[in-house]
Amino acid sequence: MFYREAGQFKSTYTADMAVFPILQDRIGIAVILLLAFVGVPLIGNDFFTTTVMIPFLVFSLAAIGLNILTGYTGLVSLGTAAFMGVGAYSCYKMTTWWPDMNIIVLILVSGLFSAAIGVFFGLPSLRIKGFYLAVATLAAQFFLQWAFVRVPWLFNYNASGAIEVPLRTVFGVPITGATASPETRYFVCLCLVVVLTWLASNIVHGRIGRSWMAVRDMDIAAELMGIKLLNAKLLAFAVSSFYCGVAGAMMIFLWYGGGEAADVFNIRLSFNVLFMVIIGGLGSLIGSFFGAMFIAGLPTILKFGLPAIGIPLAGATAEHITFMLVGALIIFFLIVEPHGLARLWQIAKQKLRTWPFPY
Amino acid sequence: MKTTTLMKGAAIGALLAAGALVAPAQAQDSIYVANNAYRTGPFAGSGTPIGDGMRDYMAMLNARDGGIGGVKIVFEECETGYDTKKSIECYEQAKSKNTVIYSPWSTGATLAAIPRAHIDKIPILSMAYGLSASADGNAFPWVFIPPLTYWDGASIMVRHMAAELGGMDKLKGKKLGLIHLDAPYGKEPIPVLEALAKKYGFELKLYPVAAADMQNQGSLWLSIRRDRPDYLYNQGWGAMNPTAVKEAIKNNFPIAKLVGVWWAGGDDDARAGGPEAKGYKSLNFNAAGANFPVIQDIIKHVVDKGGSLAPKEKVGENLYNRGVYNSMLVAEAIRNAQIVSGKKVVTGEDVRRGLETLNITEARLKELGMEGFANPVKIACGDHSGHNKAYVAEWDGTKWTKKGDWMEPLKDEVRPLIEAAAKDYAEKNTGWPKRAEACEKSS
Amino acid sequence: MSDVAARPAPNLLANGWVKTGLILVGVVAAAILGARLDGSGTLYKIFIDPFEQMVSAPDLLVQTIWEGLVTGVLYALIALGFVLIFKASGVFNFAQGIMVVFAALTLVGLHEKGVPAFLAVILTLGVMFVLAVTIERVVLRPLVNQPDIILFMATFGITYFLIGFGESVFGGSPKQMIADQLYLPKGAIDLNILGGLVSLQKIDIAAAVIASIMIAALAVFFQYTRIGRALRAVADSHKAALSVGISLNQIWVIVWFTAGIVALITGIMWGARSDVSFALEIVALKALPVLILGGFTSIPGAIVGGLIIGIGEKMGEFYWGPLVGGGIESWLAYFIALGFLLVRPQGLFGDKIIERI
Amino acid sequence: MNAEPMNRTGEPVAAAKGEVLLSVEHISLRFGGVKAITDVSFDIRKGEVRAIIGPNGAGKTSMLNCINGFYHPQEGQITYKGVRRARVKPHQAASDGIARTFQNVALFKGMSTLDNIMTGRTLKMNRNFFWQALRHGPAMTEEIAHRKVVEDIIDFLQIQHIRKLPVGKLPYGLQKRVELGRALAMEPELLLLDEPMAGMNLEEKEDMCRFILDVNNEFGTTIALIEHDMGVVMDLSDRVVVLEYGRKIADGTPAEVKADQAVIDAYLGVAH
Repeated sequence: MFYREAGQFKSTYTADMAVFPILQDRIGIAVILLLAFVGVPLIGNDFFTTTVMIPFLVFSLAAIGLNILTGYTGLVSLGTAAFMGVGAYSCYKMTTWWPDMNIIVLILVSGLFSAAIGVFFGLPSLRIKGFYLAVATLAAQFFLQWAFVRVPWLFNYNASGAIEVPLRTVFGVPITGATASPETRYFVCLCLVVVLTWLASNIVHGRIGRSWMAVRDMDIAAELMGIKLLNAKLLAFAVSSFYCGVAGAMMIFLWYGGGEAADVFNIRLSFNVLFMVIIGGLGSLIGSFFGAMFIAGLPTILKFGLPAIGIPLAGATAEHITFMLVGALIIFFLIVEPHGLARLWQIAKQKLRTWPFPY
Repeated sequence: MKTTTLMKGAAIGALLAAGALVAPAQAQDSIYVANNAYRTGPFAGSGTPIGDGMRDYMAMLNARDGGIGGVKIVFEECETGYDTKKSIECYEQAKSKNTVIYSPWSTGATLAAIPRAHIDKIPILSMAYGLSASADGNAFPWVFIPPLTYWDGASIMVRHMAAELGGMDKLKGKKLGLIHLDAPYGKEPIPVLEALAKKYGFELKLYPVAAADMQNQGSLWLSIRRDRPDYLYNQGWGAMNPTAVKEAIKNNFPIAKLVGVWWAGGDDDARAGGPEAKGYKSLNFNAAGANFPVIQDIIKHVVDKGGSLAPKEKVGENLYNRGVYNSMLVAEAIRNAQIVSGKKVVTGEDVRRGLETLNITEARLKELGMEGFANPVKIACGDHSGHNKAYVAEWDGTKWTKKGDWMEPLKDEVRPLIEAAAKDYAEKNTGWPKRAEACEKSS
Repeated sequence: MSDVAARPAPNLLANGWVKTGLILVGVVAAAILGARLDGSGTLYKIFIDPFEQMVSAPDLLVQTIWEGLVTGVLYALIALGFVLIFKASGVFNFAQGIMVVFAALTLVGLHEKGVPAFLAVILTLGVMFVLAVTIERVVLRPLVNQPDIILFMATFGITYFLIGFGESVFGGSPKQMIADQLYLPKGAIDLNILGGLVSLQKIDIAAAVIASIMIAALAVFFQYTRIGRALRAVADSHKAALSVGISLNQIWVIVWFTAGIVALITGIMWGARSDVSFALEIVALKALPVLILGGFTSIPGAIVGGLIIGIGEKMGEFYWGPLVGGGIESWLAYFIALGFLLVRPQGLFGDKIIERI
Repeated sequence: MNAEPMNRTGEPVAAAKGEVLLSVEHISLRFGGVKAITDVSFDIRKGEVRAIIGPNGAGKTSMLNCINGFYHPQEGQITYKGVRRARVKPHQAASDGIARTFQNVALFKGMSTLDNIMTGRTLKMNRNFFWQALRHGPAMTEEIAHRKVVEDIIDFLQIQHIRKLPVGKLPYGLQKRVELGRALAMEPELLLLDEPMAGMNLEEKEDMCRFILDVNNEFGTTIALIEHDMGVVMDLSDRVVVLEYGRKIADGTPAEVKADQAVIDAYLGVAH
């Protein structure tokens, strides 16, 4: 009734090529952004901001990164966490070298280091395909994680072997370090995620995105269209690792606030990001957000939400139930809709389009 | 049909999210104590008995004494699974519920919590784990690491080695191997051992074990066979320990020369080796066994009433008692805070002061029913660990027994290193505040 | 049409083996030359010293190879579980690792409850059968004909579920494997050879023997029984198998059950070597390089791959690990596999990838 | 349609015929021991429609694969626009102006019709990564310019109604048409069509024939096609080359080929 595209005609190609061609969608996005920028800081307390919203944003960005590689280009990677780690460690090194540099810029720049490492480990992708490539990326995961522990230069020879996040301010406002308020960190995360999502959306809707999808769907035909496979795949690795690297830097600097970083970027994190991409929907940016919410947010919400609405659970039991529930839900959603939450979203919109008269 | 299911799901999800949003308020006539535990994940084997011990001691205090100083203790366990992400959530929850003390229970969780503690005014009690440098109270007014640090532990290991060899001068030319988890926790003792090796002329060999290979140590023990160290110090955790004990036996390493840090002294760790594990040693600062009044009280007030998660036969095991010890420190800190502040319902700031003036004497231990269970603990304003004594325990095939005497750490060697590390930490963390909290006069 | 064959190999150099051989010869030559010229001794330490060690202490070399062999057999056992399922259902079963833990925990847990050891084994097999049926009914059947990655993802769901379920039933503490009750041998055979002591654990020998028997049994089962033929048919083509009246559902239950049996045996062996805990699940990841080395579909590949990885990583860690501070075992296996893969993208024994248009 | 770059000869199409665009000389291709093509030579002249026919397994598709660089023949050489080509890569062939369709439709199944055809414009688009990421200014201008070209192709092939549908769900005949559109979007000089009419009904075949002829006539695109339907081949093509078991058995106009005894024996005689 309210969600109709009838009567909205496109008179220019620009309008037709817009990411959200339907007016109601644009309104929806505006409402969501308004909520994210104004609503969450207003109604959310510190606990909600730091344990639900910031992780959600960080994981969304990582999921977008992996989605570019896996969803758009069809290359499965299990080294996501390691590429995130590269971002975190390079940001740490850079802020040590240039303490006066704007930390937000450094977080973005650290993505470039991650991109370079990503390209290096992406080189085998020309010869290796499918699950073989997935396992090959594990080499990156384990090697880099080993390096994070074993190369003391990376953590400035700290006796503890941990990354310490120093205080950095932008225009006098603390952004990182212990004194940065959760709201500030949330805002920085949100701005980064919004801007980077917009850029990602532009890339995947243009020539580069099309050549990635061509490689994914039929690499031989893509090559005969004049697409250079190696270039396309390496570019996908670079962009994907860039996003993961920024997410990793955000993770340590804006969320964890330092600590045992080598252990944080472990294989489980790689798997978790892959879950997000698959559950959310391969080849869908919005799906990355759904996936991040589902995999990162759900356990937290179950753990702290259930007791809060009056269902008390002992610590360990809650954890077991969460594990079982997440496992069962993964299977449930895959059965209901193998193409992920993004497709469910589309179906819901389709239903809404014809509601209340579906016939 | 499908749409309605989805709608219902969404509604439940929204409800849960709303639940997470609203942090419940605490009643004013109780003290909230947050406590991390890990009964799941790869380290659950060690985490479960510790968690049980901590929980049961607090439950016993509430049941026997009606809390501390007449105020009920609300003791809440937060499950971390030894995962840093989850422990950060637990910290946020503890913060939102105004906990008076926070026990992170993993090195990763401690490292992540340290920078926030002085902002959020929550004292951190990392009992003989965490960041060794935090023993410097001048740099870390909110972090406490009693009764001793990993660095103290490593120095006690060296003293133990010297004692068996017949004097510190006999260390020259000997080889000490360090098997350690390849993570900040495992790498903690390295700087101190390196310094001591230089000073006393022994050789230090490192044997790192990656977390993924905890149960796959074959090649590492081959290297040990090749290098033939005289002693091995095991800074391991979880499934790594029983595997190490088994491998030592398999590779004919003299088991009496294998000494674990206190976290490698679980009953399950040693039991895995079977009868041949007899003679395996570990450092310790609490006694194992149920023959202490305090453990008997726990059995009487909690376990026998069905209030414990631990099976009765596990009560009194080494790690269970370690948990009891940790809760004892928390309780004594709160009690001391009540004395220092003169309030019944204390805050985090009060507990910090309480911890800083904590002095558990032999007499007080006796009152607590812990005579022979633990050694006196004294913390001072500048010295947040106290560098207290520990002893070497030995596995006799069925249980842990006290082998050597209580030994002082090599404080003169360790302390300068700690102060240097603390200085380094503060320098690298730009904006690390100077200590603003005044020292108590009474201490 | 005639374009079904692969791209042609126009000259000798394009042959992977020849190329690898030449590269290897080149590397070795360069290394030896470099070691002679190098002043600081770094190259010496990398290229000469380890081999001198091997010669000077042959007992340690033998022991290292033996360690690698046994570890390799155990890796191969885990990999075998993957291969069985991948062959018959095209599912990359990530849950194999947790199935190992789950099977071993069930066995030990039942024994703790007072069930006699061998009855516990039978009951555990029963549990694994129920698990196989459940997985087939609840997960595989509704997901039939979905892309591989979706099925892969579903096995993650199974993993999560089993972790939660296993921990809530058996608790998270590590448990002792009931090796004595199962009459598994203990102790070691010490051989005084090569000027030193080589110690062979009896349990390791037992593991190798049992693994060989099981692999032989599986080979016979696949080769000579009706179900085995059906399995091979399904592996080749689901549709074709269906069209000749093979029940896919039945085959899947059998395959998952077989993988369950393999998991139980793996669990007993690993458990006897260290103990039974959820940390074992991480060790199972080591089966992945074995898989890429051997090819996802080949049982001999899993075994040969397991041995190469096992021996390779032990030798690497023992002789070269100390140069960079040790602990390289965690990634060395993947690099060994990656190296092989660059030469043969389909693995040592994998089916040849044929590109058609 | 944006015909400007296509009609680059600027002369009547018929006059261009005769100039050799591509010549294949003594090509042999083996897969291990299997000989797919043995010593085949022929040429394709500018502006003509050249058919390659032969029974199943004659090596026709392999021939196309050699021409656009997917296979590399062991012997012989291929000269394109007067340049002898060594081991050419498929994407080089594409940038040289060789486009192609496939026997079993090789569309990008996850993408819409529009995106599929836009992919054909990849080589013509050259705004770099950073402009692409902004999707404003030059990148957008470029995108719109190419969109116009693609819309012309869509109009030409009469597939406006399926513009935004994912191609994976389209019926076979339409998929073939989209694939042709994708090849046309590359503005090729040489268009290789591998059985463009396989599996189509009569009506669809007629449409397809019309498109092929239109492409040939209006844009002067040289076409090499493989087809089994003899009627179509005889009607469409200017010259026909006949392969059997990897060898050339005849070459000439449709009428000549039809009369060739070897062809009748080997192909027409046996097949019909």
